[in-house]
Order: sequence, then C-alpha cells, then structure tokens
Amino acid sequence: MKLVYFAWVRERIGKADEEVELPAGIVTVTDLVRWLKGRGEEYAYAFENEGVVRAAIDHTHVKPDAPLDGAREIAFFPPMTGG
Amino acid sequence: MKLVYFAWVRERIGKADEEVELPAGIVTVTDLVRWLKGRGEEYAYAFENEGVVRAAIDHTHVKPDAPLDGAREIAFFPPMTGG
Amino acid sequence: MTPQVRVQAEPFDAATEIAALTEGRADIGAVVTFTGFCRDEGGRLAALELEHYPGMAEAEMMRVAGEAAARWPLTGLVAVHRFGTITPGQPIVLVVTASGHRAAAFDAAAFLMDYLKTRAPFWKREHLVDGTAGPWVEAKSEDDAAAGRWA
Amino acid sequence: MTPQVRVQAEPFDAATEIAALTEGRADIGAVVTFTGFCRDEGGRLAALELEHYPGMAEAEMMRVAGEAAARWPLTGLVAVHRFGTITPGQPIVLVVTASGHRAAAFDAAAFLMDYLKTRAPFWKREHLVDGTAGPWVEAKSEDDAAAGRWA
Repeated sequence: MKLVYFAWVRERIGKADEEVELPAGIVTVTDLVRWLKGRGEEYAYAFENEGVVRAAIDHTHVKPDAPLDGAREIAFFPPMTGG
Repeated sequence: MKLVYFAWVRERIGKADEEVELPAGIVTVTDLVRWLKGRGEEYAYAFENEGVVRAAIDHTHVKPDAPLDGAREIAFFPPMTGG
Repeated sequence: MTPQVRVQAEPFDAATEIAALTEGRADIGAVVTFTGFCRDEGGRLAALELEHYPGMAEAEMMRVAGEAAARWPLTGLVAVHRFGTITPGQPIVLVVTASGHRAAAFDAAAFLMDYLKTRAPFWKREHLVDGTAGPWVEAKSEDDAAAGRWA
Repeated sequence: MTPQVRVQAEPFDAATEIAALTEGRADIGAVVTFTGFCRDEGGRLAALELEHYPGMAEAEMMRVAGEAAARWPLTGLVAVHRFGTITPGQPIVLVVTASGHRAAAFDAAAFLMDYLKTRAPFWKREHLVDGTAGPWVEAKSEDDAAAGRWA
C-alpha cells in the first residue's frame, strides 16, 4: 500500500511517500494513523493532533472511520488552503 | 421647463422632448402628470396607468409626490430594463 | 477608490478592465466580473435595441457604484453599460469588483447588477428575426425582488 | 455541459476562458468570473508556494464542478488552479460560470470558490521578503463557514 504526504505532514515525516505492509488488524484510517504513530517520533509529531490531519483514499476525501480495504494510495495532509 | 420622454412613453406621446410653461398650481410630479393628461389623447395614453410610469428630476429618480420647484429637466419613462 | 462608470456603444473587454484594476497592485485578493449578454430567446430575436437617458445613465450608475463602495471594502470598481443595437451573443453590461477578500467582491458585483437592472435608465426593445420591431421588454418583478434583498 | 477543470503552473487569461464559453452561442445571458490573486500581506510576502496533490486535485475539482452543474442550470463552467511559486499581484485561481440568468452564474461561482477553498488539495506556504521560508498558511474557520452555507 502506498502512503503519500503533503505540506507540513510531509515535512514532519521527512518523506513525500512510502510503501508499507500493513499488519493484520489495521482496518480503518484511524487504525493506520495509530500504527504509524508507533513507528517513530517523526510520525508521532506529524499526527500529534489526530483531529487536524485529513486523509484521502485513492484521491477521494475520507473520514477517520473509513475502511482501508482495497485502497491503493492513502494520503495524509493538513486542511486545504488553496483557492 | 424641459420635459423628456423615453421608450414607450416617448413613442406614445410622439416626441422625445418639449419645453412647457406650467400654469400656477402645478406643484408635484403627480400634478404635472394630470395636467399633461389633459393636453391630448397621446398624453392620456402614455400615462393611462399612472402607477407604471416613472419620473426623474434633473437626472435623479423621484416619487410622484416630489415637488417640481427649481427643476430644469423632468423625465418620464417606463420601469428600467437594462443590465 | 474612485468607481469608474462608462456608457458607450462600443464593446468592452473584461480582461482589459481586470488588468486596469490589478496592474501594479499587491493588495488585491479577489476580482469578480459579471458580463451580461444578449440572448436570442430560442431563435426569436435578431437583436436588442438599448435606449438610454444620456447624462442620467452615468449619474445613476455612479450613485449605485458609490453605494457599493460605501458598503464593501473595495479596491476597485468598474461598471460599463452599452447602448444601441446589440445582437445575440454580444455583451451588454460589465461589472468588475476588486477587493482584498472574495466575499466582498462577490457581494458587491451581485448588488451592482441587481441595482443597475432596476435603477439605471436603460430600456430594451426586441427586434425579431422576421425583421419587425417587437415589443419593449417588460420589467420583471423578480428583478425588483433581487434588488430588494440588499435593503 | 461538461465542466472544464485544469491544474497548471502557467498563468491563465480570464478573457480567453470567457470567449471559449460564449463563442458562437446565443443562449448565454450571464458570465461570472472569479480570479483569486496572491497578496503581499502589507509588504511581508515575497511569494506564495502552492503545493498540490497531482491527480486528486483534478479529481476533486471535477467533483466540485459536477456538484455545481447539478445544482444550477449552467451552460458552461471552467475552473483553473495554479501550483508552484506565485508572486504578489499574480493570479492563483480562476472560476468562470455561464448561464441563461445571472443568479445561477453568481451563485455557482461563489459555491465553486467556497468548495475549492475547503476541498481541493492545495496548500499555501509563505515566502517572506527577507528570503526565508515562512509558515504554511493555516486554514480559516471562516472558509469552513462559507462552504457550510451551501449544505
């Protein structure tokens, strides 16, 4: 599964994207965030306030309880500031 | 005093403008309209529904009870349809 | 900010007006333009003839523009209204508003159009495709209602 | 009507987009454009850097455009969003809506901007006049409120 990061989420984690193998039991976006936070302090820093970072699955915005099943690319990013 | 007419008010009266000498007792726009209606059937036709025709004094919209005192140019026209 | 108001027979160019308002400025966040076009009303119209009251047209457009400028924090405002014979697909009226923020630019442009429709002394007459002069366009009660929402 | 959506580094031209929507048509009564510009924030900013999520940016802009097209009777819709480094006074985003009537064109353009602000995956970072990279721009609660009014 491919993970991609943008803006200050990318800067805090220190990479723009990565491939990960998820362990069993990671079902939702929230599960994935909690698992990532256990991988190192850069992840813990990026997700320090779970309510702030947004997620998208395969280019579509999703809520934290969205299932990861079948996802190819999951993105994490701050609230959008375009326009 | 100069009177100017636009759109179908102009067409009904049959002229775009005219100079008139007002008799004594013509104080407001409504007085002027009633005096004009007595001048001929073309005026009676133009002002047949007094609530429809709008008036302006010296390039400013006015209500029927506006005084004519000091006016140089009085305009009558249908509701606006620009834009 | 001094509003710019023009009444003219010639066409106008929205991009030229945007450029004039924004050129050399770094404090403008938002520019809204509204362009009103002549429609053929399903193939019925050959043209619209626009009569206006010279002098009062400019004066009333400037009054409406001044009200918009007093009500919203605008950095620029242009209103152009054409007169004469205008064929389907051609532009009739242009409003451009510039502001630091988008809500002011949007609201001021909508206000200007609602007020120009009901207060600027212009009258449209239809010219039909069969070559005859059609009726004067009737004012719409929905335009009065649209203007009323700003009161 | 198929909305047109573009994500690009290059500038855009509002007049070209208006012409593309109106060329050869006689059923369009109203065209509204919104252009968002980079401000210097009182001389503080040298530039804004716009990061985006390629692929999703286009997809989300097309979803928002589709919602506008379903909600208002539009005859044309263009949305263009730039990425990269943009200096004060330069345009960032353009929305153009065309319709038979002005209220639909105005409302759809305002809706598009409110939704693009809160849903299109773009992020702004400030670059300061002293040559340093400033902070990422924070999302504004007023933008969420603006988007919420269409719900």
